[in-house]
Amino acid sequence: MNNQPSGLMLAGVSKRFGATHALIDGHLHLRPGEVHTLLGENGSGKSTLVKILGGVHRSDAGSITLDGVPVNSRSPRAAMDLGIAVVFQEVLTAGNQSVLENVWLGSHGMFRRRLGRAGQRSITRDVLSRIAGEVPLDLPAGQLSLSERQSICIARALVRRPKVLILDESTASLDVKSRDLLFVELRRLKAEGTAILFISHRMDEVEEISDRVTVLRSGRSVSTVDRSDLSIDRLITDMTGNSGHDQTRRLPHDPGDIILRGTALRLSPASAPIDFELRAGEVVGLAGLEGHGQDQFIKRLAGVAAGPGSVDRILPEGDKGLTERNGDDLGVAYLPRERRGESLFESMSIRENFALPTLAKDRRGGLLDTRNTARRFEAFAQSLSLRFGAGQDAISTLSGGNQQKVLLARWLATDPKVLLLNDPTRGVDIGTKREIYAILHRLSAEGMSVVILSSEIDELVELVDRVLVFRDQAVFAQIDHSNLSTESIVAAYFGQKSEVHT
Amino acid sequence: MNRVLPLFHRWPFAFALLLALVLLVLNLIVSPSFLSPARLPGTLATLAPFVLVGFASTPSILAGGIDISVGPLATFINCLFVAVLLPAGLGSWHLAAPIILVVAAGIGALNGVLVAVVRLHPVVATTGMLFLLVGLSLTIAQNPVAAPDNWTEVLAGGIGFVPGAFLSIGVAGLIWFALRRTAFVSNLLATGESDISAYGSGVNIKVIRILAYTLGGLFAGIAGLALTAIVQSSQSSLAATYALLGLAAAVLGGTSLAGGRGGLLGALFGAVAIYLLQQLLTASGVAPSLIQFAYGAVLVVGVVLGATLLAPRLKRNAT
Amino acid sequence: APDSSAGAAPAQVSPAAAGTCGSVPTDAANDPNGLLADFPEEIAEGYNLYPYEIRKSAWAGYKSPKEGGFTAAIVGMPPASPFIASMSEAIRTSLQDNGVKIVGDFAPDDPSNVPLQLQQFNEALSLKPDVIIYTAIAPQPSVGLAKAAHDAGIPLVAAQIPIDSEFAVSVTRNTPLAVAQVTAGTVGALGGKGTVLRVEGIPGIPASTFANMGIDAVLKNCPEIKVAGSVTGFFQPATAQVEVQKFLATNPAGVDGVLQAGTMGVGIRNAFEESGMEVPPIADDGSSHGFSSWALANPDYPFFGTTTPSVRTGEAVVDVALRILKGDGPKINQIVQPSVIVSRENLATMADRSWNHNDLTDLAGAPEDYLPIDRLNEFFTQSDK
Amino acid sequence: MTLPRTQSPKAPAARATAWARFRARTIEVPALQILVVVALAAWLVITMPAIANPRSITSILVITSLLALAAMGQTLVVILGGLDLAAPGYILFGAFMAANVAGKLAVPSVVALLITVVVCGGIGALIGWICHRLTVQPLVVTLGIGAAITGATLFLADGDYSSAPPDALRSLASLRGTTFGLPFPPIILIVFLCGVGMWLFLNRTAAGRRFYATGINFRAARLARIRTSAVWTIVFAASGALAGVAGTFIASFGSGWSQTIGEPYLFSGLAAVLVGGSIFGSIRGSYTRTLLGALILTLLSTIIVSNGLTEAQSRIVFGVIILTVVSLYGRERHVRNRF
Ligand SMILES: Nc1ncnc2c1ncn2[C@@H]1O[C@H](COP(=O)(O)OP(=O)(O)OP(=O)(O)O)[C@@H](O)[C@H]1O
Ligand SMILES: Nc1ncnc2c1ncn2[C@@H]1O[C@H](COP(=O)(O)OP(=O)(O)OP(=O)(O)O)[C@@H](O)[C@H]1O
Ligand SMILES: [Mg+2]
Ligand SMILES: [Mg+2]
Repeated sequence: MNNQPSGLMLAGVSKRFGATHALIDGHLHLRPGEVHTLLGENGSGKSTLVKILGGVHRSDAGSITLDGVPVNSRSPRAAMDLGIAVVFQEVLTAGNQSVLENVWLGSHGMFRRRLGRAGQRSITRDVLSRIAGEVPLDLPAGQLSLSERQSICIARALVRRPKVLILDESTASLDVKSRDLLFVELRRLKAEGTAILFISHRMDEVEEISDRVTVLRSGRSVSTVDRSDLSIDRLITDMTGNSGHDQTRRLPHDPGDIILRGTALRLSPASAPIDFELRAGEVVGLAGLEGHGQDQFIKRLAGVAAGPGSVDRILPEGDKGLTERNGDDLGVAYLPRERRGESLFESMSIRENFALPTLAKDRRGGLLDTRNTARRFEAFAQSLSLRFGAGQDAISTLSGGNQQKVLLARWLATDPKVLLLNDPTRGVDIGTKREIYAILHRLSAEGMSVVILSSEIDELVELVDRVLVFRDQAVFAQIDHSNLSTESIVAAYFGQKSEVHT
Repeated sequence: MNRVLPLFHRWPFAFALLLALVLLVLNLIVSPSFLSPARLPGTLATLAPFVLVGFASTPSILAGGIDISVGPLATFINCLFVAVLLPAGLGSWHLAAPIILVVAAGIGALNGVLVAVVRLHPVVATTGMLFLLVGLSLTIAQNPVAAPDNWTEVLAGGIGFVPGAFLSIGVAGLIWFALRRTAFVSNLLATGESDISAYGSGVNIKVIRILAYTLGGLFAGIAGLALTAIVQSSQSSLAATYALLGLAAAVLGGTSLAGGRGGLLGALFGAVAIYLLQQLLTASGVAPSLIQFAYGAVLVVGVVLGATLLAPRLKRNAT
Repeated sequence: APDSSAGAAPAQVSPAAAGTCGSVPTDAANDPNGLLADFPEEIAEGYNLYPYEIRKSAWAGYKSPKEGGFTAAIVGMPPASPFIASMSEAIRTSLQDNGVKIVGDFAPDDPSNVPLQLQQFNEALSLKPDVIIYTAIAPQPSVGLAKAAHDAGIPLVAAQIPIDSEFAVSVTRNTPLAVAQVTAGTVGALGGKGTVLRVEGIPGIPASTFANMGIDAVLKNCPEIKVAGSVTGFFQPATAQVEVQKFLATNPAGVDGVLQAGTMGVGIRNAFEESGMEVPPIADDGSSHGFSSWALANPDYPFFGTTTPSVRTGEAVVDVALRILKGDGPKINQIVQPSVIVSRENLATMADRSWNHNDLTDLAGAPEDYLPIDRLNEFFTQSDK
Repeated sequence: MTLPRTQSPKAPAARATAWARFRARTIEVPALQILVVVALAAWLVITMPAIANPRSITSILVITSLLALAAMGQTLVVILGGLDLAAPGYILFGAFMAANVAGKLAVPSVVALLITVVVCGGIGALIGWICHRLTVQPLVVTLGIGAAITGATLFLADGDYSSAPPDALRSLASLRGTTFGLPFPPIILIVFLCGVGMWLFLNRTAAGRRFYATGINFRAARLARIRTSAVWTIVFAASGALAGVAGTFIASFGSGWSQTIGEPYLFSGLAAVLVGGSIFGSIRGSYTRTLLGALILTLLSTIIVSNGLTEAQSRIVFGVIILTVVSLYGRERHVRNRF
């Protein structure tokens, strides 16, 4: 026992999916009482590793031990029994079930309940209050915001008092406040000796919480770095295998004519009306804590949600009201937020997913010319440096970030004048993100206007001309380019207007 | 209305309950003797197979699947009992009841295995099973066989003042009630609504699914006994009548075909509503073709009303 | 229209010697108590092959306390076939013509919905009519109902589908005998040897079971008739056609004859014609306008069919009901009448050349051929009509 | 839109081997079904050499065509992710129109067909629209509407099941019928053309793609600016109209109808779709598959009939075939692969 290191040891772990080598010879040592971050590009195998630890997949080769005991979980249940609790990448809640049921989901036996109702309630209330504030326990989980649902998933892992806690991009769905609460809780758990494996694409988070960082590249673990040696540049180099992505903050920019106008938009009956003008070539950011109206607002701009007020596209030949259907004709494209639920057609191929709104371009004599689709797709695949097997493979074979790129391509292919992006880089690795930023910069320079809702503050600072910060279903503050900083946005999130111009 | 709607939201079966109550009143108006003690056991006995087939459809729907073979399973059990067990001298209740329930649950479990382990689409699996069961029923009881006097008559009549139907429906209800007190039903509902979530949280969804179909089979077995109680013969041709009835009862009772929402109470009220509707139309002397018409129309209106006006809308990203 | 004045007597279709192929077997009726001995020979012969036990009617000594102004409830079948539709209508009209008030008139929505019919029967009982006229979907569970009706003091008359109970008076044709007769004629026409195809009705319903009894009884004597195959036509000419065509596709040599459970003759005939084959002899129980007129147009075709006089069936049922109420005293519980056989001899008087060869209307025959009043009198102790 | 060509894509993470490609292809193309058809046909010919004559083949093809026609609408609905349980009702109505209206009342066949299409299509459209608009599951709505149509049709027919469709209709499905002088009935050509048309529609038109997309992910389809309400309305209308037309053909073929004429076609139609390998709400659903499924079932039941198996045994064989065939290629993904 003595010569066995404590904590979770992975040695030579590999996993293949058909022809895809998702994980090759993976090494990792997760010590008790540390926050160990796993970093890597989209599709580099992070979730695969997590799923192997979590009992979802079985590794093809290699060994895993927890405190010297081999881990060979055949199901999430088995992993759980070993003291490994995983918060998977998807937000996994059952919408009709109450918050309480959701938190304890899977903790019970097939028939036997592990704990009395009262005990469950008090523990749940306790845990949730530490990571999410007040959440009503008897409400159906489906009525909560995404961030709250993610908190439920995290609480589900915490109530099991795991030896090893794994968070796969859990912060991607959390709002800033909950994330900060989570970090406090993680530090506490760490002090109690819990081993924490943390995954995020957000460098600020990685810097803030990690004790050590392991980088995965194309399924291989390429390096493990201590906190003291941590540098973003080094990590990026490790992740991508080449250096040279330089950060470019957007320069101030002369906007063109007004091309989209929202008039007296009300996001809830009681809230203040919002007037909004978008100019050609402008990049506008939308920010706010989860559920404060920014999501509703971008949907109103896209015409996919209805409500009081009107959205008009300003065209040389006159104004046109935007509806759910006429977006393509008016050159307005909207990339929804929830990838699986709102964007993907999972059994369709990558190409078909890409081409869906632009099929008219491939029509020859009433029939589709699939070769033309393929040609158009190849062009986008190149410029977005998409990683994929073949265009006719199912889109579900792509990693989340690559799926996101296909979807971006889908909407760019409609030649939009106004591009509305609802959190487009959530779960996208930093290299890809930069590529996407570069594309958006270029396009806006060509005159395309972009409205981007982002839960990532750094992204806004880097990318946009001005930011609208939402609070209580209204625009609380508008921060222009010169005042744009992480601090100013966060301050506005929490209702402080000190250095904010309205 | 503002006070009423939330009630409907809270209890998915409320609409079927209301419909059943209205129909009950109408029935009493048309045929005042409808609930008289003399008729009650007979009425309940013909109601019981409806309710039980509705029960039998419910667990699989809650588990996110569907079982369209419960009606044929009930008729198969009827044929098995009358054409095989009774002639073989296995007809006494302490022999027949366990055999029948085990066979029925076993067939249900087979459905469950096909869905959960072989991973067939539930419609495919249970359609295949439907063909099998109809074929088996015809094989063991090609022609109707009259049953000699046997214990199932109790289910059609009664014990003392207790109508026999309370027994058959009651047993099924009790099983469910007992399960509700365990973690099983929570696990079942979560699996039905989002199997990914349940699986990722450590629920053994395979076993849950198999158990759900097993439970459906068990209820269908009880339905087969209740059916035998009234027809007292083997009736292989009844499969068609019951094939989709249970589904209609369950859905009318507010059980969502998307899984994870509903329960036996809904199937009970749904079945009662359908039964009372037939009874009402019959008692008011409507042409048989119009009985079918009205049954269809009420089903549609009920489901549409139940699913729209009254069901809660889950708000995504609620403010 | 058919000339109904002639051909009242059933045609002699079974010239073959008893016990040989092509003869109608003369199995004794199921009459353990010798009740049929009191009846004239020709009536007793009509019970040949009839499966249900002949019992003394439980209503033999019954007389309604009322003198007139009777009420009746009808529990019938849905009008899924022309026969049922027209018989039900005849029952209704006849009741009204005799001043009987119909207090309840029920039928389930589907011809297989047994539970609903049972439910409806209970509803009918609760109306306390003076008599219930009942066409059962499933005769077995009806045995209990008949008892319940008797306990309630309500006579039950079973129309068309007999009930095996002394508490009900069944008025029906002898289906096994009818099918045996046409089957015998058909295999006789084959000379007692050859291959035949069997077309079943709806497996599991009484009509099918009875038909099989009749066919089996005849084939027992036919060692040289080979059953080449069997398909299920569900009593529907359309379905029968599809199934027979499938059979013929794999048996291009065809068969020498077809034995069917009833009413599917036109479909079977069409299957042969469509397959480009000569139409073999088809036992046509429950014949139709279409088949009989086609047979008329093909004089060389050996035709054996039966008529089903729906209107008269309905009238006879009502007649029996009224006699019971008036205290005439039915002697036995099964009032059975052999069907009228249609063959070459009487075909011309029954069928009409002008009918469409695909017309599925039942060949009704002459009303007086079926349970005429003087014959009905024999079944009652007091028949002073 | 022009985008800069950045560096060439990094080495594809998923370079599928030839074998994986091949497997994917065999799942995409209904290869197994074709194999089963060939095997069954071979078996028939070997055990019953006499069957290899034009008339028998025509007969099998006509029966297949009727089944395929009845299952055509169901295929569309299955691709959309639902089930149309109203099919028996539509078929009954179509048969009623053929026999009682075109046959007995001597309404011209074209008019009768047109009425069938309008009535069944209209009812279907209503179902589609309601289910879409009010987001209710079509399963029970179609079940109810099916019962209502059946009831209404029987009410209209008033117990008259004795008429036969007119010769004009009967010649379309009659084995003795000819098509442009060729010795097979028009229905075979009609169903074949339907097959070609459906293939073109599903695989080679934008509308077909949008239709698939709606079935696969309804919410995403809306956000991709597909008029999902129109898709639903049209698909259910087509399902109704096609089943109605199938009903007229079925009655014409069998020269008559009855109350239960549609019922066998509900489950065997569904069986044809499933055995063909169409999957609910997936790109893997097509009419070609249904045609193959119908052919498999017809060949199978021909074998059953010719071997003298009973109705009971044929049901059992059907059940076993559905279960085995679908478990060979139609299995759902494991949860772990849907994460
Ligand atoms: N079930 C599966 N079947 C086939 N391929 C899979 C499966 N799961 C993952 N893959 C593939 O394995 C590779 C690694 O995927 P994984 O989800 O581990 O990436 P990741 O590092 O989590 O990426 P992201 O940051 O986008 O979440 C990808 O190429 C992905 O397409
Ligand atoms: N607004 C929302 N409402 C409900 N569920 C949502 C919403 N947004 C996201 N989800 C759910 O949360 C899941 C996680 O979404 P997310 O976009 O973070 O994907 P991801 O798995 O992190 O992507 P990647 O694999 O690229 O890292 C989604 O698949 C979706 O099911
Ligand atoms: Mg991942
Ligand atoms: Mg991600």
